[in-house]
Amino acid sequence: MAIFVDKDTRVVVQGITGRDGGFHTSEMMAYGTKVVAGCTPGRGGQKFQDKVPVFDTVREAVANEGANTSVIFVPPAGAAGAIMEAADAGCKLVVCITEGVPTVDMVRVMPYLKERGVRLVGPNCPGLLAPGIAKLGILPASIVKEGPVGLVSRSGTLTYEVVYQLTAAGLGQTTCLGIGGDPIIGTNFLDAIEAFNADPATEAFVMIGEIGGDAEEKAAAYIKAHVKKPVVSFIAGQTAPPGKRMGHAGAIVSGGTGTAAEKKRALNDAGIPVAERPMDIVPQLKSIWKR
Amino acid sequence: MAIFVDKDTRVVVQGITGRDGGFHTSEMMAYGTKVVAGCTPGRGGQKFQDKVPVFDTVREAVANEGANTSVIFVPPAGAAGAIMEAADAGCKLVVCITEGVPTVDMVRVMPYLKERGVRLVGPNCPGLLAPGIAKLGILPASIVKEGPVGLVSRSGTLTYEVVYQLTAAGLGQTTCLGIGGDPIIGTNFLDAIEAFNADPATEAFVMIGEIGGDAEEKAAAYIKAHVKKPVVSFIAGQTAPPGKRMGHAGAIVSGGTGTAAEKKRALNDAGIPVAERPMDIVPQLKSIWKR
Amino acid sequence: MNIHEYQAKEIFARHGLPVPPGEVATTVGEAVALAGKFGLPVMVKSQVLTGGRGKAGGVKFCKTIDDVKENASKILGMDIKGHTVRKVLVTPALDIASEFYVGMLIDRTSQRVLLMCSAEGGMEIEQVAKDKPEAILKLPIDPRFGLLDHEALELGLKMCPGEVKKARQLATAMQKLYAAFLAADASLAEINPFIFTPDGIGHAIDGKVSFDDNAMYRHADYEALRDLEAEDPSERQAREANLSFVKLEGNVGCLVNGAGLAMATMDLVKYYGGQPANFLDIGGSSNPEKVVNALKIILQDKAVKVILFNIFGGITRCDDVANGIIKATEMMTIDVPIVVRLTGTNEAEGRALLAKTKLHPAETMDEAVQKAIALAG
Amino acid sequence: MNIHEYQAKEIFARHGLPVPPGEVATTVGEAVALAGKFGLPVMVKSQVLTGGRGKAGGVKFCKTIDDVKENASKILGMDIKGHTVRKVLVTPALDIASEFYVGMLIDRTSQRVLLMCSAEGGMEIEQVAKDKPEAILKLPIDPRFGLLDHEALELGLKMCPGEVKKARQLATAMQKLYAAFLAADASLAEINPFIFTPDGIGHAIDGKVSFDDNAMYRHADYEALRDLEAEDPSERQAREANLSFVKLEGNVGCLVNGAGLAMATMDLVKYYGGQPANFLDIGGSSNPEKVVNALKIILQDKAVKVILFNIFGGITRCDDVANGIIKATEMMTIDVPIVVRLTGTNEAEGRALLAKTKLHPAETMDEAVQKAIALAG
Repeated sequence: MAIFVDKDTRVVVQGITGRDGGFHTSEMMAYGTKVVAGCTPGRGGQKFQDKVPVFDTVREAVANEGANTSVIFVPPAGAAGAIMEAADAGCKLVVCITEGVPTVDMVRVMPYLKERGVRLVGPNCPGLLAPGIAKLGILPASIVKEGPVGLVSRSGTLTYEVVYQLTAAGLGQTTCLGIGGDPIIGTNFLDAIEAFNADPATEAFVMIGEIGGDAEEKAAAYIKAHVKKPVVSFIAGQTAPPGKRMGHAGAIVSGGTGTAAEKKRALNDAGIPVAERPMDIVPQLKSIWKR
Repeated sequence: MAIFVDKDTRVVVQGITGRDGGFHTSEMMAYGTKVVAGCTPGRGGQKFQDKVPVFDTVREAVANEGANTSVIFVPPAGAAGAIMEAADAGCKLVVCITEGVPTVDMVRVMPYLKERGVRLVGPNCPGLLAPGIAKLGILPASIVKEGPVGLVSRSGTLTYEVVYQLTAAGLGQTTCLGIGGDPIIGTNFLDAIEAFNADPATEAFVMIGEIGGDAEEKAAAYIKAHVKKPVVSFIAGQTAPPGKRMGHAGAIVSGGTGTAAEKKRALNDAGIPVAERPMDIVPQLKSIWKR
Repeated sequence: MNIHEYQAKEIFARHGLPVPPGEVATTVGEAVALAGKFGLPVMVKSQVLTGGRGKAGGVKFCKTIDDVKENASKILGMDIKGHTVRKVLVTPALDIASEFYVGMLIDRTSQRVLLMCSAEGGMEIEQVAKDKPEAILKLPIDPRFGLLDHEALELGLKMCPGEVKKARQLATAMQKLYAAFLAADASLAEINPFIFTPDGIGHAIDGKVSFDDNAMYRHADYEALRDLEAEDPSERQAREANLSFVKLEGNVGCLVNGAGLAMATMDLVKYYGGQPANFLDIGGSSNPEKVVNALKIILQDKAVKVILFNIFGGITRCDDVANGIIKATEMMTIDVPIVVRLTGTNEAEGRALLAKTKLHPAETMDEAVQKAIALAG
Repeated sequence: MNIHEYQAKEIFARHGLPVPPGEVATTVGEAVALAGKFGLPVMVKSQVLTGGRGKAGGVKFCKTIDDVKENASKILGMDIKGHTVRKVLVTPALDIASEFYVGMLIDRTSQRVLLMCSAEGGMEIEQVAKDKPEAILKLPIDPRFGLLDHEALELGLKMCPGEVKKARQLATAMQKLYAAFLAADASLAEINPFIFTPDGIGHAIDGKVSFDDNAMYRHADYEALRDLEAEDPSERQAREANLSFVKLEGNVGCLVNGAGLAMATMDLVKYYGGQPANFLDIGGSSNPEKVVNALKIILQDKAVKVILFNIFGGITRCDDVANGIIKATEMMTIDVPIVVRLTGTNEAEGRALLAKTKLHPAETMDEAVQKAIALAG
């Protein structure tokens, strides 16, 4: 089992005819993900790799191929519109990989999704990979393995680093989820943790946070109150200077809040071990996890 | 009993310190309506007629006096804002008397009310009068009488004309409701008819329509399908030329639709008698009503 | 309030819609000069506030300057459905590869701005709605989110299947038209047709905009757009006197308080075989000046043979109203009979006042209307 | 992207906020001329991209031309928190009866634009938040309906109880600031303070605006607002090369793919007792040119004693990345040691390629960081 996806996940890729969209669609298909359609306005009627029908609109992809999930690779100027299109067409899960979406666009998108009961992952995220089930996004399939650990992270390659170490240590994953580095994202730590907590296949999980905002603090409070499963955490950006955006639009310490120190304190107060180094995550998880 | 109001209706009047607002508030109070507060920004702390406290905001009126209903007499430029303020403050019924509210403003108001579960009557309407219970708006109390007939109308004085005849014929009313003459109104014929149909005190009712739109046609279809109570109708504007606005912003025959002839046909098809003259309404109602 | 094509296009252009150049001429000479300015061929288009200009011969393609002279002189002064042509729009004639309809209006049912579009451009949309309703695509626009990119593009692709570049131009035009509609407080805004020239570029070559009269107060500039010459003089006076008035063809002048009652009164005049001369709502006031203004406007029409007051005294008391009417009739000489029906609050007192005058009192609407028709002869 | 006070006020003025006149001077002479133009007394205000200008002596009230001369010459060239003052804003000094704070930012929790306002105007809002959080009123604005009249007026009345005229001016300012925020794609917009002069008229006398970097593509005009002199030269080069880069004070130059991994790498350098020289995310590409650009920028800093690559090959294969790094290092002369850690897809192949070079390979992040620190000496 996994969170957010299952064997009935039928994917339409928005921006399938683009360079990145095409490459990652191939990767998703190679992993066995049911990519049933693509969408690029003006390319309706074509086929991607002679297999996957391309439509002008997501509505057609849903109507003709039963797509229920969208993965978005369109450029930033069209990303918010693409998310709304997918939601309006009836997709219940939308994964937006696109980096650089204007924040005000996301402010407008969020209530639109809420009214339609749509889950968004991202934007500016690697997506999710449920080993053995489906890969939605760009997480490298080569490093994952089926198993009992859940992983949620605001980062991309740092996530891969940790997944790599988990897999190397023999700890497979139920779902690896990158929620994205922007200030406004569809699925936050809390959503992911609630889902991991409810998922019977997930026995333990790892949360990889970073500076900016207070999503880690909120997650800590939730875990303290509701979660019995073992959790280990890591926070990136202890050495980041205040007021500077560290790559991710959301990774910024402003007005003295959102610091790594605050987050670590909140996590420790909630009884959640915070690894000092990425390499400590797996040993710490093993040490608190009575299998 | 009545529709939309009862003995717990506690009214705040928005624009109570204006000329019309003040006059009609006195009339409402004279009829025994529970006017518990007024609202005019900048007049907070004053009292209307040494009795009714005036507040700067509707929120304060709700918090301090338990107002649950608003009657609005503010000028057109502020009317849409006043409706939203009342809804946001927690009023569940808002009666907007103001004439001349820009239509685009009402387009914006409607979803705001829907999200908050608020009933609006009007704008550009005389409001409602439930004899013996409450008067919300400007319907003259002198012409009404308690009794079993419901009345709903898009018009003002034409409504009074019919109420007058009902009362003269000994037929009192449960509620007289003027829904307003604008193209976009909060409570339409259908809403009123559903309510009258469900109200045990209402034994029969009268619907006074006019040219423009197709609200009468929709009401006719509903009555045919759901209503067993006797109903008589009247449609004003048979002689109105096409394309001309007949006073009410909504009273216009455009593109050949919204004509009196169409409406009469729809009503007749639904088995609802349509009086040729206003004076025929009461006799026709009596003739079909087996009391 | 309706405005001319050239004015609608100015609004379109301000909102970034692709409007071809064009200017208005009131004489043949001006039209010729404009044709020279824009270069032949041009269209010469009558500017009147009614539809069906093309069928009436009021829109002409001109290949030569002689064509411009001939057509401008024919069209200027022409009568189209009772409207005299006083202005023509001169604009470059474009080569039309395909034409579309894009329009918006206030929809009572959805309580939203309704976007309508069709590949049957260039025809009156009411006609398309009658003949081929499935050819009209409709979308009620959610005011909270506006016209979204995917919504507009889906419609554009339905209108131009397989031609995404054209679909995008149509989608953009829809979004700009929506922005114009909201900014202008329109009640109707149409581009008809939106055309593509053979090079695949879109142009809004004709359009119509009506303003919401309720929103005039926030558009001080709209008064300047009003074509006073095109308006019926009595309707113009009524508007200036803040009276809700519509001119009709009969001989019974009607003064009624309330729009619904005013319509019902007209209907009753007709029911009894008479012909109403007008719709007029004098509102709830008992102000004699308002009554004087209303009477002046109605009595300009020499066809009017009788004046009919139908007043329901609600909050306003009938005796007050009677006093207002009496004062007003004393302030001017009126040589047609006046029938006054007063009902409602204090009706007895009101009628007592009227009894002392030469006004003809009536107790009911029916009595009043019948009396008026009889007096009209 | 941050802009100066005078630029923020230009945006405010365009959206109808009541901004006093003012112009920027770069010399004492210009400042004196402007004081003459606006009339004494004036304020001379340093324009630097940091807060606390007042405390640092960078904002002065000038009653006389001599005051202007003295203060302008003191302020121009002054250092405020590491920022050199190159411009002063000269603007009429207003008589302040009361002052307020009105600001907006993107709120992650409500996922809306958060309106904050306070009667504690003129102070840094972070300080008010710390000392007197109850003095800050907050409202997350529903993007679907905007900032409604009653919402703004309620806040205005809380800030100016019993003074409805002032409350309305504050409410209008909030609504205009919201319009400006959206139109400008801001991430922060503050009026601080919004003051009332003794005549009860409101003025936005100081302000701050930051733009959302993600939205720069739709504001071509913003590049002209960027103060290139105020920017660190290496950060500017990085921006122009489309690299996500932040300059730091250490000696270990870091090149990492991915922002999270880059932060974690910096943290690990610190953990092992070293000091990172920078944050740099080179992204997922194996393009040698990007690596060259990044190296050039980092190596400008003479403090840098070692280069540390930390690359996780996910979709990008490690052998490709290794080739890119090798090519890049061949394209320039680099006289500091380079440590390269490559993990992930095809890591063995990647490491085999590096083995043939003088680059220092490492298997894990920890090993790489420790090696780099040792090499930095």
